[in-house]
Amino acid sequence: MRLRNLLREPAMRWLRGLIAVLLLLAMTAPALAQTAATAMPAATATPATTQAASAAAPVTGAWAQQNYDTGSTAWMLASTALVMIMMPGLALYYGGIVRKKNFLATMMTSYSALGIICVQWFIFGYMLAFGTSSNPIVQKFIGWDPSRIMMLGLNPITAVTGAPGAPAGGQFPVPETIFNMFQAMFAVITPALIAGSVAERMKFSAWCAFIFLWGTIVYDPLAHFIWGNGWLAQMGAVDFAGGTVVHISSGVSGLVAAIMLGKRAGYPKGNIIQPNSLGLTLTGAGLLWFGWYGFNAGSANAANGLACAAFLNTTIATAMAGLAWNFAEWVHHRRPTTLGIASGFVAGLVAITPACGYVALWSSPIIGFLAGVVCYGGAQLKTIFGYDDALDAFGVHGIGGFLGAMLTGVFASTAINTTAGVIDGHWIQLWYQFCVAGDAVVLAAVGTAVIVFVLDKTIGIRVPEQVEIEGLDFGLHGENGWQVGDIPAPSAVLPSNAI
Amino acid sequence: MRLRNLLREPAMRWLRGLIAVLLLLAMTAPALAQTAATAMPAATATPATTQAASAAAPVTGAWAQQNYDTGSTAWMLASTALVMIMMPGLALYYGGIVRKKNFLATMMTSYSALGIICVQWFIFGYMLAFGTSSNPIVQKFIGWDPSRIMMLGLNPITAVTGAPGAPAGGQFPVPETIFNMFQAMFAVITPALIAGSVAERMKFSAWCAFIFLWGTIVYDPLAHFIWGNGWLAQMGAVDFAGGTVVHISSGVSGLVAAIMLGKRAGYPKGNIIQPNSLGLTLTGAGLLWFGWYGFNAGSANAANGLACAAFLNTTIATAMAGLAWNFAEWVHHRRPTTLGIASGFVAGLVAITPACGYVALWSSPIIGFLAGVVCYGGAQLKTIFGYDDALDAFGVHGIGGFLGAMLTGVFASTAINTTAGVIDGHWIQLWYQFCVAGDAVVLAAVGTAVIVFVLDKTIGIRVPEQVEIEGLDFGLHGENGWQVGDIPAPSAVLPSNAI
Amino acid sequence: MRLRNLLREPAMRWLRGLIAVLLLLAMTAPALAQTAATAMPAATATPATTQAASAAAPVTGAWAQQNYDTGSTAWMLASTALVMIMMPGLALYYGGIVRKKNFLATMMTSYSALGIICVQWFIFGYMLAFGTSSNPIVQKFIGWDPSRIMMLGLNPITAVTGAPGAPAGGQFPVPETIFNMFQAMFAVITPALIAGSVAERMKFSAWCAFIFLWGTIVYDPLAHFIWGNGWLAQMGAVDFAGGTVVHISSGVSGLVAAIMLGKRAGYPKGNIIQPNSLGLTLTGAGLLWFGWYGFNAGSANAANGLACAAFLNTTIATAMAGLAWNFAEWVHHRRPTTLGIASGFVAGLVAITPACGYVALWSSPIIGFLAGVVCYGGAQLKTIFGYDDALDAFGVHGIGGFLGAMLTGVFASTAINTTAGVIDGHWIQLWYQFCVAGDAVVLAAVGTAVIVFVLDKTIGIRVPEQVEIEGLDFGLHGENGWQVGDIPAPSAVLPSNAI
Amino acid sequence: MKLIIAIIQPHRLEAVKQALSNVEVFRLTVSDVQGYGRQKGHTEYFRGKELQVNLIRKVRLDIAVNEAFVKPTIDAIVQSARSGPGGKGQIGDGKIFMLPLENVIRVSDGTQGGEAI
Amino acid sequence: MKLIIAIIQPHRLEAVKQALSNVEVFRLTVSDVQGYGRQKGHTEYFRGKELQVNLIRKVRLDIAVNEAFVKPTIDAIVQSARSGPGGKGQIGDGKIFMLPLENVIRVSDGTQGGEAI
Amino acid sequence: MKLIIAIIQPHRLEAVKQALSNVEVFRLTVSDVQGYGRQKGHTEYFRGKELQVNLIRKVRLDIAVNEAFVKPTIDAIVQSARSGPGGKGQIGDGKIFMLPLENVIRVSDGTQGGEAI
Ligand SMILES: Nc1ncnc2c1ncn2[C@@H]1O[C@H](COP(=O)(O)OP(=O)(O)O)[C@@H](O)[C@H]1O
Ligand SMILES: Nc1ncnc2c1ncn2[C@@H]1O[C@H](COP(=O)(O)OP(=O)(O)O)[C@@H](O)[C@H]1O
Ligand SMILES: Nc1ncnc2c1ncn2[C@@H]1O[C@H](COP(=O)(O)OP(=O)(O)O)[C@@H](O)[C@H]1O
Repeated sequence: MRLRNLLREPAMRWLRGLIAVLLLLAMTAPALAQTAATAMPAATATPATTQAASAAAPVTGAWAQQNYDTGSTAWMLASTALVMIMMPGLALYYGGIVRKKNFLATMMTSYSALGIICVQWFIFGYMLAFGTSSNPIVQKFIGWDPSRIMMLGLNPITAVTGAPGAPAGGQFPVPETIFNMFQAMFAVITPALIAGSVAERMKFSAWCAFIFLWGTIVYDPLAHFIWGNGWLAQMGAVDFAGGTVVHISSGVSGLVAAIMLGKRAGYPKGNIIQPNSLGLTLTGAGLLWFGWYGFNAGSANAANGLACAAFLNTTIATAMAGLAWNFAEWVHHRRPTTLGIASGFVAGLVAITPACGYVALWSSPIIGFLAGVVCYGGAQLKTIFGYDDALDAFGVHGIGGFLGAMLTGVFASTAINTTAGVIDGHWIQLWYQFCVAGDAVVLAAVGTAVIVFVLDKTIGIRVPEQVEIEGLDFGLHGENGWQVGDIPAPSAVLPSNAI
Repeated sequence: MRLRNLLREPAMRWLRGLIAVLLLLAMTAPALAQTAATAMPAATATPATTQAASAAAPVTGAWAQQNYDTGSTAWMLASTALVMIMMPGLALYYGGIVRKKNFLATMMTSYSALGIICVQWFIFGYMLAFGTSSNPIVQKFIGWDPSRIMMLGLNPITAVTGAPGAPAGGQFPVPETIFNMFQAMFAVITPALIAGSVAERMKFSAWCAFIFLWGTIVYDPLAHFIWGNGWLAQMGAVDFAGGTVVHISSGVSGLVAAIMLGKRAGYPKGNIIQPNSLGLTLTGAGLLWFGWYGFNAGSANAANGLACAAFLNTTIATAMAGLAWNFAEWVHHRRPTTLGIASGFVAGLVAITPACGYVALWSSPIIGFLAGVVCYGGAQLKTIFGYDDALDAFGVHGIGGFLGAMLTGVFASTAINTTAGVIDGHWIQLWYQFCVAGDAVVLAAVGTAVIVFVLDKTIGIRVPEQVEIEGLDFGLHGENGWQVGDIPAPSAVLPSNAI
Repeated sequence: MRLRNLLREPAMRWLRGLIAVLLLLAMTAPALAQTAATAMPAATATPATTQAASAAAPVTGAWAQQNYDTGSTAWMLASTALVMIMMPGLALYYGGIVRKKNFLATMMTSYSALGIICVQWFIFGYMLAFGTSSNPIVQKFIGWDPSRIMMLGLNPITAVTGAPGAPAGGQFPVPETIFNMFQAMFAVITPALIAGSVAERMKFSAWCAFIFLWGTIVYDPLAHFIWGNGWLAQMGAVDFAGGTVVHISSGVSGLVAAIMLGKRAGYPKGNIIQPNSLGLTLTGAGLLWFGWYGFNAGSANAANGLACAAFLNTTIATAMAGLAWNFAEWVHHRRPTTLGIASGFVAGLVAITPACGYVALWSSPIIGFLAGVVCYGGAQLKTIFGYDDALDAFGVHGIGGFLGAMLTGVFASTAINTTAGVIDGHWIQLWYQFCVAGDAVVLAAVGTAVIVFVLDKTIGIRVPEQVEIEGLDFGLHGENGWQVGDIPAPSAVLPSNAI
Repeated sequence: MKLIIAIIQPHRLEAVKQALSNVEVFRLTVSDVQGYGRQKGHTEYFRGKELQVNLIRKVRLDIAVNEAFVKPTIDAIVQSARSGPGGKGQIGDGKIFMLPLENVIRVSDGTQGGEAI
Repeated sequence: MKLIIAIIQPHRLEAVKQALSNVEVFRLTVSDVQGYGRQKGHTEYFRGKELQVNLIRKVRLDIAVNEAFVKPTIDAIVQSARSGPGGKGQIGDGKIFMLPLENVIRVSDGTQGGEAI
Repeated sequence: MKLIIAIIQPHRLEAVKQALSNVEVFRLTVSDVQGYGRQKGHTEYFRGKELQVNLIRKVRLDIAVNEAFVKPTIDAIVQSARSGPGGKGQIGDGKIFMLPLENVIRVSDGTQGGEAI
């Protein structure tokens, strides 16, 4: 088709915009970079823990400076890779639960988030969330720092970041580039989780536009409030690895989007919920757990005792939550399912996320047990209220995230970190936690409603009925996830030179 | 169903017990924690390698203490995550080999082990294996240290652990919490391996009870004997990463359990051994190899030269064992199979496990070659003796582990570690190795026989015949791993706004 | 069959040779090791960054020496594991694209490369690539250093390696054993990539022989030229993580091999290109991206700022390339496919590979965008020229690698590393880059042509037509990747003691 | 007795089953088939290359009925299997074949003939 | 000549094949089908929600036989396909349909009729 | 009208479809089946153990044709389905069954009989 016509298509607006911004930035980049670098040479560079360098070859200039801790840098590099593998993990986890005809399209929600949000984050998302505004009022609500647009003003060798909000982390700075990437992966997975609520019926173009806008309007400010030293952080609320920023926000947004999209054709009757491959779902859950170690223990931003404590809390709560979900199933219908243990693991991971770097070690199995049982209940809500939260993004992430945020206020202990909770007699912490959770609920709900409304009125959010019936794999992507036929038919003994 | 009736069900006994213990501990936890923490404030804290801390923000109190090495801590964090991914890997590896109808149930054996053993380990398993008993006689056989029950008496910031038995490791302590988690994953995978012998016919409730008891009665003491400074360690026997503790014990237990369970219906006739998805098995083997780097190189407990040497030995032995298995197949029936190379890789990993931190680098391909050929032979034994070791847990892990333990005594070199073997003229090491291997055989065989016998007489160990015929996926979990039908039928060109 | 007859089979020649070499080496190893160790006791040992060791237990002798940085060692251990997981990833990526009947055989190309090349590398490949020849003329072209044959002359505790060609890396040496293993994985994946061009028709014996010879004749010298301080490095050409050594060489070799092998039966007509499981392909692409962090950021050989910058460049270029490929599809045929985003990600990873440790951060989305669009075009070339590059190894790796090598010359910046490119006004760098890329093209093309020609005349390179029709899974390996039938038929409610 | 074989669109299966039970036909056998007929196949994409998929997924129903049920069964299928807007029917909606059936035997008790259907 | 179509339980396939070879019927074609009949479906679970699966997996056998073999074939199937305790037969064990077959042609040599079966 | 059922080798499907369209038979239904006949199964391997796979994959074609097309259809299949060297045909190449067909109904417009085929 003619390129000119194509560029007039409404569905391509976002891509056109993205490319325009990108090219513009690319062209002005060298100039801008120089200015920025001059203007703020050591913006975030905090020299620390310099080891005596007696290297074989003498190195000079910037290269000789080592103002970061190599051990913590090693862990943050590994952690960021671990969080990245959560996207393929999520794709398998979600992809295995939907029907065969929507397998690829569901996986695609995670992969497209990787593409779109990484680029958004690099261009301006990181700045919005973690930039330091010179104006303290602005800083309460959003980050604004031109040197962090496309990282133009960042010296990749000397700029370092200590752990925000982690007391022991400040000792071990890491290069800011890896901190940026670590946080980028958080920004990616959060909207990708929403796909669980809107699965099997959302248009791909609408999905792409949605996550781009949602990341900008909902995620970046929310991350700033708590982790970018915004108003919630200043108040005293804590969220170690994203119970509110990631899970409440995605779960609640999923619920709102699911209601606005409407139910899938045939819901709740029919065999609409027959998973196409639970083996892949289990594998996805395994990859999620694996990657979540980067997510949670990496949130210490250092290879320190806090990271190790977070690791332990994550493991025990997750294991316990899997057992608890299976236990709830046993009580309910006498079949501990494999989807159940996988869902329980995810529920446990969600609930321990805000808590893992704050709560006493002995409380992790309790948090896990509650997460498993409560989220099992959460997954039943849709039957009662009649919305179609297809893969239970709200039931597990929304509810589990809320539970975790509150339990952080209960079990936070100064034996682990600097924040005290109810068990240390610090009751006000519960109120702070309620604020942070409530704030995430409100911001996510309103932001999502606005975005979905706008998209619905412009490019449309739901696939045509024909596509829904025939499957999104073919309808959206012109492909099929599962093939029929074509299995080979070996028929005879082969000649000996065949191999 | 009525909750009261449910709680009377025999199958639920273990869950009830678990919950009771847990709640009890949770309630007494804060009090206990305080006592323990007071009583033994610096139980394992050995201040070491303190780096000069010149962090931006002054940190005080416990947080200013850094008595661990961040580089080694980074590697132990990563290693523990790597060992965790072995469970999803094992699930795919085993799951791909069984028949379609038992796919999920087989995967579930690994996932349930993750849930159950992590919790068992946290509550008392770690204490039994690695606690230091005040009584030196008791210490020879079991760990006993109330401060390590649910980690109640552990200061997560200051308690550190050097590498047990690794000479160079002592330089680089890591927080004890991550050491605990690293060892937890070993405790998980060992019983999960046994599933390979009892696949396609064991009841799920019996499986859950079995691994809980087996972990407590067999694994924890065995780990204590060798790694917890018990009697075998005191004698001089070595096992770097678990050839005896993990592989001999699981392989032999698998053999005993398989014989006690009886053969699968139709064995050895019929197409009972037609793997449902070797592609997943290959992927599982790949994940196992990947995770095994954490298992083996992580067993140095530090990011040191020993870890790197163990990494190299692991790689070369594994690669060679895959080739050797394919070679054996070629000689035997002229078809180098994909299951063969995967099995060979696993055999190589098993055999190099006890050896990797002790043997000379040049010996690793020899160990690998022997592992591949011998374990191929091991997999044929069941045809000769007529037991049904469904997925060859004994043939590969039992025999490969024994081979590796003995070859460690042959190739151990003081160029790598402090233990000398036959190539260094230290013949007695072979005897030590035989002791440790033999001890594992006896303890595993007796322990397993007792547990299986008791379970058989109480809740029963084998699924009803109907379930075995119709498949464990549905029979045990009410699910199906593979779906028929439901592939979409795209029929026409779509409207342009469909995407 | 009789062993004697078997050993006369032509197809077994390579295995016989391998075993012979291995046994020979094994027998002479202890003697050789001693000589080598005496002759060059500290060949590569450069003491650096020794931390004050105040370990609990005093350690003496070699064990007390710590001449490496634990943080960087931790990252290199993790990186090497990450590169290893690329092989299972590649197996899924390629395996999912072929037809059902060739699924396992295609996966097997990656797994067999792991087996064969790891062993080749350990025996002499590492020496050829990274050994330092005493003769400076020889050193320009090949490594030669008997102490590195089977690592016989290497002290695993004290030998360390700084980062070759990475200015900041020299500060942080790591044990040479892990450097060896890191590079081993590069040597494995490069020939494995070639499988994409020759898929669905090459004999397995020919494949095994091919990669063994190709690794020795093409890969090892090429790696030496650039990374082993050979003539290209001396000239000033740079290749951070293998754009030329890995991707141009494998892509071009794939093209040559594909042409020499001929087209698959039925190509280009028929449904020869119907992927059997794009879900697995997506998962493979995810694992590739994940592992590529080890590949690229690990190429800094240290956990330093350069590694972090390479990590960032890798992420952004990859994400952008996935979007760009989808964008090209949208323009071309209005369907952004899932295979498209996966292919785009791989194209971005390929193009950023040589660049990631040299180019300015802001240039990464530009490199990514060009990679996505150009490689999409590259995949169309085969339709125009009529060769059968089955899975586009040339279209993506050959073309993407070339693009990346040239763009490195454009965007290299002294803000990141010591090499300046066109944006810094250093135009000659483009010429250096063209030399290195051109050299890889020539060496790969000639080397591959010679090897394939010889193999064709001896053992034959193509499977019999019957095997091609009935599928390589059964024809080569006696297995089937996909099963028909055997899905369970649960029929009734089960007795309550069934679980 | 007749054996009625119907080839229909997969997504009409539920509707057809419903319609059949309305005329009291409760037993049938379903299988997955691929069709090739007047209806054109569809185009999938592989890295920019078009891939013609001309075998289209259909569902096949085998229904053994006594004479009295033949017409109701066929009518029920014809009406419920149509997929066009307003139930008008369109290309690809399928075919029904009617074959003579000489005998039916129920396995469980050995009953033969019409009452075994 | 007749074409005998039998719908049986998947797990009885081996037994039926055995019984057929006892009466010297060595050729048949097997396919996977899903059945819908007197037998109730089963319940699967999805996060606590019940999921009624009412199409049950069956195996279909197509066997072309000469007249003399019709009765032995049917008898063999009826006896070996029963799954109940003591071979009594139970709901879901299946059906056998007998159709007239007008001709058979062997592809490999073009032989027609009874001897080609 | 006749219903022609042909069981052929999977890899001959394309050739048979081509041959059928040469004799102007454009409509058919394809399904995956497994065969059991004169042809021996094959051996797969599982860790050194031989695994006899005796059900061999085949493709089944169902073609409804008017009388005039019966012979051309059968001839086309017989010739194109042979797989041996030089098209000689070999064991396993398959069978063709011809059944009487009493009626055909097209779903989309309800047309009956010969013209609906
Ligand atoms: N003569 C025939 N023989 C066998 N199957 C047929 C025949 N005609 C149609 N079919 C089957 O019915 C399906 C629908 O056929 P199609 O030609 O699309 O329908 P229609 O002609 O009724 O619009 C085809 O895909 C094919 O499976
Ligand atoms: N009239 C029929 N037409 C087509 N298939 C039938 C018919 N009756 C039974 N079947 C097939 O036979 C299978 C067994 O039927 P079912 O009603 O459970 O057996 P029975 O009535 O012999 O106990 C069904 O699942 C269905 O596939
Ligand atoms: N009498 C029969 N009834 C049903 N199917 C048959 C019969 N004879 C052959 N077949 C089918 O045809 C296929 C080819 O049969 P085979 O005996 O190998 O062929 P041939 O005898 O023509 O060489 C078999 O696999 C089977 O599916």
